[in-house]
Amino acid sequence: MFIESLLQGLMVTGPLVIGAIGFTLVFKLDRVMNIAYAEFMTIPAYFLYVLTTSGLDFIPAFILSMLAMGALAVVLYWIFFDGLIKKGASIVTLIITSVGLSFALRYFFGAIFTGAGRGIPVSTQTLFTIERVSYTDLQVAALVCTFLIMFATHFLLTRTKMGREIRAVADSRSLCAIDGISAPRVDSFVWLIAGIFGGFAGCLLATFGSLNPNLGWNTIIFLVAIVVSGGLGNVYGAMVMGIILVEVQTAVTFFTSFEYGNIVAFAVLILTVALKPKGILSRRGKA
Amino acid sequence: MKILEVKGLHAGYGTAEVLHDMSFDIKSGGVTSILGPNGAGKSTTFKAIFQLLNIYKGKVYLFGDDITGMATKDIFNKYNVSYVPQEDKFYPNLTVDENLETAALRTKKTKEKTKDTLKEVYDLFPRLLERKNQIAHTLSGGEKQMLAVGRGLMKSPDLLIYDEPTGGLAPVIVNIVFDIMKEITKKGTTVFLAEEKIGQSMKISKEVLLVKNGEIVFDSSKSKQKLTMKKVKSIYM
Amino acid sequence: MIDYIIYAITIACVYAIMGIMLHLQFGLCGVLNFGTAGYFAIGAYSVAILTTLMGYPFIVSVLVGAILCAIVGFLIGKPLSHLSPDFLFIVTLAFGEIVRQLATSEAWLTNGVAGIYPISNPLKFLPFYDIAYLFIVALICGALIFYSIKVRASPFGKLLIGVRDNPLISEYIGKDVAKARLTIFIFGSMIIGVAGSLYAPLLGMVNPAQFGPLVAFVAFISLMVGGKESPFGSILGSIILVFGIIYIFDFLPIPIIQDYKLVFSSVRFVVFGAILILFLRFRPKGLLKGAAL
Amino acid sequence: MILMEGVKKFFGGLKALDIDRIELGTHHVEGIIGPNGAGKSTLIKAILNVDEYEVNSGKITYQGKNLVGKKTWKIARQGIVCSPQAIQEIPSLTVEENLYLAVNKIPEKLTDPFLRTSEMVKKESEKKVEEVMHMFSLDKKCDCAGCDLSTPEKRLLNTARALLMNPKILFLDEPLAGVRGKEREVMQKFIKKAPFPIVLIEHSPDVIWNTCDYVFFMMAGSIKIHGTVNAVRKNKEVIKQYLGV
Repeated sequence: MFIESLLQGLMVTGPLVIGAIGFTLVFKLDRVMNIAYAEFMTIPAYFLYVLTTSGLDFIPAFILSMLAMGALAVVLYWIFFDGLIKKGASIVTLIITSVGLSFALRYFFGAIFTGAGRGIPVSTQTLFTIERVSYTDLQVAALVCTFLIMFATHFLLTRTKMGREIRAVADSRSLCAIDGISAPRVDSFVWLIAGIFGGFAGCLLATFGSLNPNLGWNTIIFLVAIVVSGGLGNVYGAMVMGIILVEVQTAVTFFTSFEYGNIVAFAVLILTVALKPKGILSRRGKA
Repeated sequence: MKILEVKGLHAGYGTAEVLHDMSFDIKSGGVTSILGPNGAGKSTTFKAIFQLLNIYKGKVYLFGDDITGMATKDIFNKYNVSYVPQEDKFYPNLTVDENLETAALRTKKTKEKTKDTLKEVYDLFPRLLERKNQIAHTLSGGEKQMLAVGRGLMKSPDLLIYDEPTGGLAPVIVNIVFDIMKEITKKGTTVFLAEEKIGQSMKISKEVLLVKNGEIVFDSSKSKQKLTMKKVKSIYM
Repeated sequence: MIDYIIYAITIACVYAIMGIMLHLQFGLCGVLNFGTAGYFAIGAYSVAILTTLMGYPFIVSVLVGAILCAIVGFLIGKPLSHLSPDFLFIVTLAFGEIVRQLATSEAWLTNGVAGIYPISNPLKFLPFYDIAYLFIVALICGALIFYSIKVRASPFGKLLIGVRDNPLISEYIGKDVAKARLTIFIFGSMIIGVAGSLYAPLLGMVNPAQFGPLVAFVAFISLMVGGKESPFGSILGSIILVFGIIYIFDFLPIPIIQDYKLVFSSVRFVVFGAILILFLRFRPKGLLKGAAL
Repeated sequence: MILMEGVKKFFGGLKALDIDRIELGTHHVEGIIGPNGAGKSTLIKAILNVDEYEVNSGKITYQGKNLVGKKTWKIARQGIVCSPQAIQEIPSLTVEENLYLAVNKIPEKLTDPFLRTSEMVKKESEKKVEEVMHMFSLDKKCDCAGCDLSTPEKRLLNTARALLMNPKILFLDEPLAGVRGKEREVMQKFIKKAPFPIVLIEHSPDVIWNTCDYVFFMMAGSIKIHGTVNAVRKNKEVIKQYLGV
């Protein structure tokens, strides 16, 4: 029963790991701790809601929502962050800007979709049942996609020209100018990916649970705990810690109640920051 | 032909002027060295050429074009020039292979030609080939310098500007690096380097500039006297 | 009507106390504390639990709340006092959320979502108790304003500015940066806890929903708009926000949209967010620059 | 004064410092020279135990008292003062406030604002601060915010502030970089006249040969050669390394 719960936990909250990767990519590139990333998960979920309730099939609606969020993320970057970063704004200014953006976006959607939580209309079928825990086709698909996206990210970063440029820009913007790499293009691309990843996480979380304007905000602390304990800016750390924390949360929820999951995340966060600010998996002397 | 010309350049960081009225030019072919001890203003000169800091007065011409005020990125995209800075010589979290390929990313060369250049670089530094897939910041000091040289060569540039190619290297490797610099010029690349090792650099250089406190104190192309070590000592010691 | 105005001014004073602490913490010392809602909740729940449920005198529960907040402030601040402000931000933000979730989940202590009520005014035995209560709150608020003006003019204030602007050089000239940060963080946490304790009897009840992220957000934006480096900044900021924006949205009749009040209660925060971003971009020090003190 | 024995410092796998045994502060002005990346600034930061510069092994003592593992601000309060290489002013305080901040020992206590005002503190040390301001010709700028100073003025402020700390030994990391003309003279005059030992990192050979009494030559993290200025100046090894013959 417990093992089955762990598996199901990975299916239901696993997509959050993809969100953590998106958050990490942005931090890696621009050193922005983007709190508005919470809304990068909520907004596409509303896109999905609007598209599915107006009759579109789930899968095309899902893909459209993700892409729309990607495009929106790029626009938001250019309007709100690019100027500040170029001006050499401090970390604090960037963070507070992202908080302002987060609240503005959240209440904007709160104003349009007033009222209680909504459900995403989707029909699922139970694929198989083990020990009274049943698994739907959507859950299995989500898990498969989560791992596929993780591999795709690895492939993107290590095997493609764009991935190399992303890592190059993250390492040294001045050297990129010398090599003639266009940093704005890389910036746009990374925010696009971050938006799409946020969309993936947000849409699935809304589908498995319910949709309300606080969807993203309620998960952002868990997300930040993953990202910080994985070593800020370390994509693989985020992947590993993401899976570990998702499982820990599932286990804690299994034995106690749901609220304690977040409390465990907070404990991990504060312990990481206090003891190993470079991330739990970091080794000494390695960046 | 004048490849690079600097006229009456005043430049510095913020409001602190570091270079005072610098003028010199680099002619095509051979090695030109800008020499002087640490802190004389060599790196600052290079940064000023590539518009990486504040220029208060003066002009920079590259291949005859005025590039004063041009964006750094555009200079490198437009002209076949390589620059190896003193800090940030390579990307610390990319592998050796990736570092080299990134250096040739924006050239007009074909893929095959880039591959040939890559092979040439590996022939020059077999150690780099051994460590092809190693992350750059884990290399040893000498290997890092080899990687930086390699990156400078990847574009097969007409002009290679190199800030301290031998900094932090063991004496044996220093000689090899200087030999390589000479070797490069045989293929038609003009090399302009900054060095602290005045004596050794003089031996491989066609022309020599000496800087002290942000001013050029000796220019071999304009001076009738020959530069001797004695004179260098009288200037700096 | 008079009752309502007194009530509103008292609440404004409570928020002003929080604002002054943020001014000291963030405006002067650069300590970015986004967990104000958490301390606020601890203070308020102390009063609710100790006074309403257990029957201790009000003043005792205020003190207990303050001490609790100081301890929590120490536990959070200690490991963070040498790290960059983004870590402190993240941890305090998470802390604020966690307190709210604990208030929900630990129903044996806090009565969960339903909350604890009634919390009666400790001065109820007096004839004009609400005015007397306002007087006390305003007195505390005034004392803190006085203190923060004193701080700004004292060497200690210069020390805090030094820590904010350039922690490394402050160490080089023999100042204990970590201790300065921790001191101001604990002090701020404690007083924000007191503000929470004073807040509870005004509302007459506490429940987790009152201590959402909006508490910290609104406090922060009044600070940024009013001027983070001036002790009067957050007060000016909250006046502008409360009377300039909330009032307009609540009383502006736009009959075209049904439920416009519901919609506009959200829209107001969209405007708040936009104001915050615009101020950070174009007037990062806020309206009162605070240099003249 | 400051004795370093067997000090080693690594960054990742790279050796940044490797010092057998040296004593600093035994002469009036001591210079540290060496090529880029030799570890000159690292040496000072290691003595002051700045954040990531804590040494991996070895002993550092000041008049017999251990310094390893002590907090930077505690070391500074003992009179081991450094004027760092990067220009470091507190931008939103005026020149005067910048200086008073250094001269006063302000306890990090909340009660402090009640006990003392800036005016009271000013009286205590007015003479000293004005003297120093005059010496560095900063008196005209005394109400100017730190961020509005020019780079050379900031360097002067940097050094003035260090002087006000009552140093027993003063480390100056490139105090003359970008400083010319009158300001340069002021600074050089100060270095020559200071009543305490100064350790100077400087690139310009003229300054080293003219102001220092004793010179340490560093390479690759260790002190290769040290001796009186004339001995080092004529040392063949130094000439070889310095000019790369």
